[in-house]
Amino acid sequence: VMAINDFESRIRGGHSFFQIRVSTRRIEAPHHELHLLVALDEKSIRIHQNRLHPRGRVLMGLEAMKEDKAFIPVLFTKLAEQAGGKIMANTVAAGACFSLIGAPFDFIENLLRDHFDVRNERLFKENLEAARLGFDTVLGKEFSFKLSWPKSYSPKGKLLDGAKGIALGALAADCRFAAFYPMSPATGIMGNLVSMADPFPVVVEQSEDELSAMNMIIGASFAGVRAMTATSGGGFCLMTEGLGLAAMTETPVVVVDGQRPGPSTGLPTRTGQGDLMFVLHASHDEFPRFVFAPSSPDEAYDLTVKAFDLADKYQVPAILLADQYLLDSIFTLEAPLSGPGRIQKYTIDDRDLIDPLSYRRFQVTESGVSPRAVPCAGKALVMISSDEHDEYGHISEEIENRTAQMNKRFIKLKNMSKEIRPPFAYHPGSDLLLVSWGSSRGAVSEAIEILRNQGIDAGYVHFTELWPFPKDAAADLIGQAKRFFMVEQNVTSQLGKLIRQETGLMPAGFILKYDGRPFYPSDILSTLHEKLR
Amino acid sequence: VMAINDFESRIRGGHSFFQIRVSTRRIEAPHHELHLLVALDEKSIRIHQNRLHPRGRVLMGLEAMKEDKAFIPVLFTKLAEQAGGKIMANTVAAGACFSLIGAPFDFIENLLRDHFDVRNERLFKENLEAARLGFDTVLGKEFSFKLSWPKSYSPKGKLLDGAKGIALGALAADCRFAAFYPMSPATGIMGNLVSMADPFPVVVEQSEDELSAMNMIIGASFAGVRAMTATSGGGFCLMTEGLGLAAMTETPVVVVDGQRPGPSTGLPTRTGQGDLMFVLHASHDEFPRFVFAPSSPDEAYDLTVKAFDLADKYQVPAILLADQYLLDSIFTLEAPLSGPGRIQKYTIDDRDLIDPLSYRRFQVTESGVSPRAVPCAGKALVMISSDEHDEYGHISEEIENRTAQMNKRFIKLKNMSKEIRPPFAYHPGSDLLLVSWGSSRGAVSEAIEILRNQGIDAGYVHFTELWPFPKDAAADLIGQAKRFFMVEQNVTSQLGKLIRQETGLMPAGFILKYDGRPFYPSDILSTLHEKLR
Amino acid sequence: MLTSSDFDVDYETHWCPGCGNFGILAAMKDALAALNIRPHEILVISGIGQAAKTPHFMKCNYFHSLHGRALPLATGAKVANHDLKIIVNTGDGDCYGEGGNHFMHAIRRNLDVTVLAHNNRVYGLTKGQASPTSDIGMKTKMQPQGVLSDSFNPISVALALGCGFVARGFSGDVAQLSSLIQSGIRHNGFALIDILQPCVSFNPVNTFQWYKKRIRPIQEDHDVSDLNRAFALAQKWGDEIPVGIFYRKETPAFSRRISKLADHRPLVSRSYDPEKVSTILNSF
Amino acid sequence: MLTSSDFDVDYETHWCPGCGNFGILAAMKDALAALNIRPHEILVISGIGQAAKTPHFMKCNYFHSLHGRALPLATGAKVANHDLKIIVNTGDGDCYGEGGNHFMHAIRRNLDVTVLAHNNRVYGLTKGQASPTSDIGMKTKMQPQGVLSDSFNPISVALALGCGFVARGFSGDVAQLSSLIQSGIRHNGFALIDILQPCVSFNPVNTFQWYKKRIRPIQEDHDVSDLNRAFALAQKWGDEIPVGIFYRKETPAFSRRISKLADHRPLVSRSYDPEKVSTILNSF
Ligand SMILES: Cc1ncc(C[n+]2csc(CCOP(=O)(O)OP(=O)(O)O)c2C)c(N)n1
Ligand SMILES: Cc1ncc(C[n+]2csc(CCOP(=O)(O)OP(=O)(O)O)c2C)c(N)n1
Ligand code: SF4
Ligand code: SF4
Ligand SMILES: [Mg+2]
Ligand SMILES: [Mg+2]
Repeated sequence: VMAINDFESRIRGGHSFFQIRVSTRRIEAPHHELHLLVALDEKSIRIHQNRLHPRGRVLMGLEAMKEDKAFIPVLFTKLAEQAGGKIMANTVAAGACFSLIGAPFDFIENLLRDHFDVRNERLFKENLEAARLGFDTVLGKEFSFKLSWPKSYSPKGKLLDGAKGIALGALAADCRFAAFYPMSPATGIMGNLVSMADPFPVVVEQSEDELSAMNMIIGASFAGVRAMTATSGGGFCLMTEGLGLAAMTETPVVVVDGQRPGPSTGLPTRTGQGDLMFVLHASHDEFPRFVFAPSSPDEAYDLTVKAFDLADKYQVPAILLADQYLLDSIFTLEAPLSGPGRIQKYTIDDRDLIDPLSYRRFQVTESGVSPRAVPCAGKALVMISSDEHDEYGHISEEIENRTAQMNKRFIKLKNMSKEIRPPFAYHPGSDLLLVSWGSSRGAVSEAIEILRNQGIDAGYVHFTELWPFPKDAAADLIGQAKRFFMVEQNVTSQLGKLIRQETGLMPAGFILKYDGRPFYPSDILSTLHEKLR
Repeated sequence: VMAINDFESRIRGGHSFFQIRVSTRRIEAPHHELHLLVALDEKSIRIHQNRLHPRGRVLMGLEAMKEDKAFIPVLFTKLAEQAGGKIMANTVAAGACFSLIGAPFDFIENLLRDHFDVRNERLFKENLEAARLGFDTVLGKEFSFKLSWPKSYSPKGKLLDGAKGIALGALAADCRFAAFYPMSPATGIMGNLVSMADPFPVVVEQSEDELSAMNMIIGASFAGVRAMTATSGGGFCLMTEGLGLAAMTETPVVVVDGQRPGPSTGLPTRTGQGDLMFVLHASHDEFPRFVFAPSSPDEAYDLTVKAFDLADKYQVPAILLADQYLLDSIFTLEAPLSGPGRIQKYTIDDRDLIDPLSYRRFQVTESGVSPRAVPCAGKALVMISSDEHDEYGHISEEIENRTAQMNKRFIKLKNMSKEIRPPFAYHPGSDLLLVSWGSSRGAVSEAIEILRNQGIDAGYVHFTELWPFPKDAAADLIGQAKRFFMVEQNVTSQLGKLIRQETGLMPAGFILKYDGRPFYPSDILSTLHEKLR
Repeated sequence: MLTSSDFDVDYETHWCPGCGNFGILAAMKDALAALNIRPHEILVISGIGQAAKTPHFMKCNYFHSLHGRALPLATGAKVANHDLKIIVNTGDGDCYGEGGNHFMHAIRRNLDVTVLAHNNRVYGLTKGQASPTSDIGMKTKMQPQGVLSDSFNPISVALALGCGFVARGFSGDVAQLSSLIQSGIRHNGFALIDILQPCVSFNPVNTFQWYKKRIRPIQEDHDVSDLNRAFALAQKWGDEIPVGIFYRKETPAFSRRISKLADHRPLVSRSYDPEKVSTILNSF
Repeated sequence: MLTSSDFDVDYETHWCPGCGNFGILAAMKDALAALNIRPHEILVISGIGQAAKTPHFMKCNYFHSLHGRALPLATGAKVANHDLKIIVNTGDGDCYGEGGNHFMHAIRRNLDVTVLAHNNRVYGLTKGQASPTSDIGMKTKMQPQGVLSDSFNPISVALALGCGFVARGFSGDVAQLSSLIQSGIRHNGFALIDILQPCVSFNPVNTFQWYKKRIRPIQEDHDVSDLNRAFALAQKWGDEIPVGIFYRKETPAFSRRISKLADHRPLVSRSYDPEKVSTILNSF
């Protein structure tokens, strides 16, 4: 099961749709051809009709409509009002959909239970009623794509979206402080964290702006707890100065950039992959960082745990590059998530020091990582400056010291690189290779499956751990293919540039999409066919 | 003549020195070997003594010192106090230096006249006195490197530093509004602008922070005047969100990033080239921009004029990437600066429109540039949104519109690329090529001259117009050399990466320096010799 | 004579039915019509948020900019052309949260704009997080334990900054709001009108009825020139909420303070003088 | 017994001889010694500027951070470890200019820190531009026509924001300043001490003598619990400048408002519970 949310940046009204794909195979991408379309207004039909399968059906909200081979009228709004409020029209629609595809009502009840806050029983009840009304209206209607539901209605895996995956990862990684300023599509991460925070020693603080959020987490991390923030590109802009502070003061932080199309405000509720180069180079001058772009909610969980660990281990910023599609789309989880069991302690205290009184926070070491004490935990004074500093943390303008500290920070890259997993590769030695990153993996892998079924020798290489760039693995894997095409949701093929910069390899072509919608396998295939013509 | 300022980030005290090179040839770089050292304290001597030429001399400020072959005691502080205040010790020293190298006192007087505000006659007088005292103390002392001064004491060209070059460029380009928040080394640009602003219709406003400065100039430009801001990396971080706004709303702006070493606060009063990749990719998602990195004060003037013109012509942001060395160092100007004569008008008004009432600010055109009207100048309503918008400027989430507007913005790159001059090339087909950018040109060209005099087949390619990247010219020029070395003031060779990304060419090695000091030709040569060993 | 409908546009509003923004939009149109300012003579600058979308829904020049940054944009626009009549539509988050620093310093400049702060005491567009003006204790999805910070009092702060026109309006009283907006536009200098506005979707506490019950026009005998009295009045909040003008004082507006602008034609209308450029290029 | 000299360090100060910062540094050391807080028990967080360099010149834990951002850092540090005693050294530009928004919202949170705002009414480190508190009309190299904006009154604004400890000190009176700092540190919640400080290099107007002549201790009968009186007193400026505590009110401090922190051990000392993680991973 997977579902993507596609809504405009307004609260009510506007054209929104919620797309659900259900399959007994594992699926990971939205599909271009629609079997079932829910239309709250005529506009939806106009927009999506040409994607409707010949035997597909449309649940239609207009009063005047008559039922026919395609259309089934369901008075969403009216039924919603009956249940308690117009705003639940979506829930009525969901009920109707599941009814049509043959789901047992219990399944829906479970979904709603999951979705609504336990503290708001009334809201849950009303929505349940709304779903029921929709469900009943459609019950028994004909539909060619009915699914046979297993006796046990609950899906094999659990349902997880990227936002929840990251929030769970943060809790599992012992994140104790999260500061944020609301911004779509990142707010959901913080929403999940807030709603699950209760049993954990974690505080979530809404800040006055992103400058503050970023600096708050640096303060918290400095004082000894793991800390994170989440935002989107515009907010990330405001965090770049703080990112440099974290780097210069070697304070671990985890920052999520939930990409949405820009530039500027752009399309606030839609998806894109336009920020890769920006996050790689964000903040003035240079410093090592980690950049991960998870391709699914469970990987978002894993990489969040990893990001916290590595940020802490190397005392550097770690950036999670997510996007609206990943964060808001619900996927079934194949394997259960498991916690790390224990959290490695990377800080030291007086007991670890021969002479706490001469503690040097920025001691030059072979690995570049200096012993990190936290303030007011002992006699060791922790002294930090954003100015270039000597080993003690005092401002220093000396040439030798500058070079030594810069080298100390950069030498970390050596071990950091070893932490990076190579990109995922599937038939890399093919005639035709697709190269992609982040949330598009599902669409790419489906496209490749289709091509291979058509007898085309195709494969793909998909990147999720992007920096330090897995240069050798990339060169090796991509280098095997006859030619490769970049699949990215941006205009300039940012990963393509990075690959060329790091490996010298040059793509044969580009499959680029930047309309704010996620990739469909069909997008990839049709553009590819065009290019190959 | 050239002089660089090298001072610590403090107001008084600390170790500062002011290095002056004088030559009858045109010189453009500081020199590593010292003929004359001015030391206000013992520390200076310790630091610089090993660079002293055997016949060099040291002007020394310590009371206890006796004159010998090398040392000449000059009681800087005492003499300064005599003239009116300790703070003028530097001026005493300057007077002494010029005296030693045989300059006529008029020359110094002229320099001081240039340097001090006309409104502050007292300050000028006191400094003149201070210089005189220094001058007289040293008059007649022996010095092997005395220069013969022409009858007419004034140097062939005028003296110009990069800060003044940019300020003059702004005035010449009809900049009418500059907003800034003080930050070294960019403040000097604004200081020059303020001091020369009087006769011009230009307003300079100090803002509460850099977010404000950036958005102020967008507001001014939107309302119809040319506008700029200047900052350093940390402030530029805070401007990245606004940079995206300018891009999305197609509002021309000119932004100066005066680089200094980071990350974060770093070395506030020193120099570096660490921000190239950052300014190329700053702000989320993607948009076209210009990036220029002048190599000298007169080129800073020229490129400022060009930046204003092109920003306006293409309705995009133009970034000037300067650095502390360029901004604060005084060079002789060989040819006089000349103004553009007239300013091209790139805005339209009702008279240019067939139907002002249906004006579309974001009309899709072949060149990507839409007719730009200014608000409240006629009946045409100017409607702007940072959200993705339709041609009229209304928020639009439509797929086709999104793609059309994104393409419209990007298609500009085609003509923008044609505006870019190829990099400067000197014997590009050599065995050994140095590749550099920005303010280091002088040091590189001197190093090459030395190599060529040693009979080595060497040349250099120097970039100042960096984006849109002159891909073909770069590939062509650099491609001619047997091998090329990058010369950059950063750790990762950012231009080197860019060249590989854009042309596939890979450097044979790197001459990198990131200690906050400018390149000396000797730095380049010694590192090169090491690499070649 | 202009009427409100001269400002009507086709573009569909994005607001929830029942939202207080409709009242504010109506009052704006009414005020502009009453002042006989035509659509092409007004410039609206807004940030990002539900409030900031306002200019899309009326005929005018506008710049719908960045969250928090409307005031710096207005400052720059005013320097370029000090004849511009600028209204700023901004939300409580936009103006007092993300844009808080600009709010303070634009007041210090006495920037001549009329600021309509649509104060629904919540983040509307991002779906219901606390805003700086949310009541302490108010529960939201992101603040399930209730808001912990003291509520921001825009009136007090504007007074502390020496703002020369400080008023509070209510979106539910269009006529009074229109008259406040008219006074604000006529005021030379920074005019703050903080507008209490119900958000039917995300602020279940401060509803239309809640306000209706509490709102009291500021008494006629209130001396609007007395800063200390105004400050004391601004502390009133709860069962009675004063609405109207708290304080007025005329000091030279931003563009009057800048000698290059005062008594001169707007910068945008001045011409380029190549002579002067040559002079300076030759003079150093 | 601790003395000032227990806080001495070798590291050479960067300040001009005669700078008011020396008085502030002396008062800080004196206050800490008087309160018997040892060097390793104090955390100083500062922004960027001459003021913000202060912690380099005394023995303590410190984080010398970014221009304007000391308060967010302090907020995060306080969440991580609410037992920390935090002093913030900040300049007038740092705190009221670049950091203005954080200043407002840290007060709203009632963050328990003691803020020493070294108010030299100029940008010192960047060599003499106007600051938010510069007198209107003051001439600088960047403001040759004089400052055009109204001077920012930190006392008024802090009061308007409901700050529970609002005081003004003078760097020239170390004893009184030390006692203010002690009161500030003892106060549970946000304590603002705006410290008038001469800058001998860049503020030729507000010199030591200038202040000496004008400074008047706040009268004993001033009722520090009366907000409106405090506001009125804050308007006094000119021939007489009141110095001392304007206003005091205790409301729960930031970390008391957060249920996860109040009456709990600091987050930094709590342990990780893998069981709870498993529970949540299995529960959805
Ligand atoms: C830099 C930045 N941060 C966050 C956002 C996301 N955002 C959009 S509107 C908004 C707040 C809206 O609240 P308010 O200003 O009160 O306006 P309202 O919608 O309530 O009218 C936020 C946080 C953004 N667009 N830009
Ligand atoms: C983001 C950013 N902008 C600008 C600067 C440059 N800067 C350093 S200190 C300073 C102002 C100093 O003034 P103030 O805060 O009053 O401290 P003072 O030096 O007067 O004690 C500025 C603008 C900076 N470091 N960072
Ligand atoms: S969410 Fe609130 S403020 Fe936004 S349109 Fe709806 S009611 Fe109005
Ligand atoms: S410049 Fe001013 S504030 Fe800075 S050290 Fe000197 S006197 Fe003090
Ligand atoms: Mg709001
Ligand atoms: Mg200051």
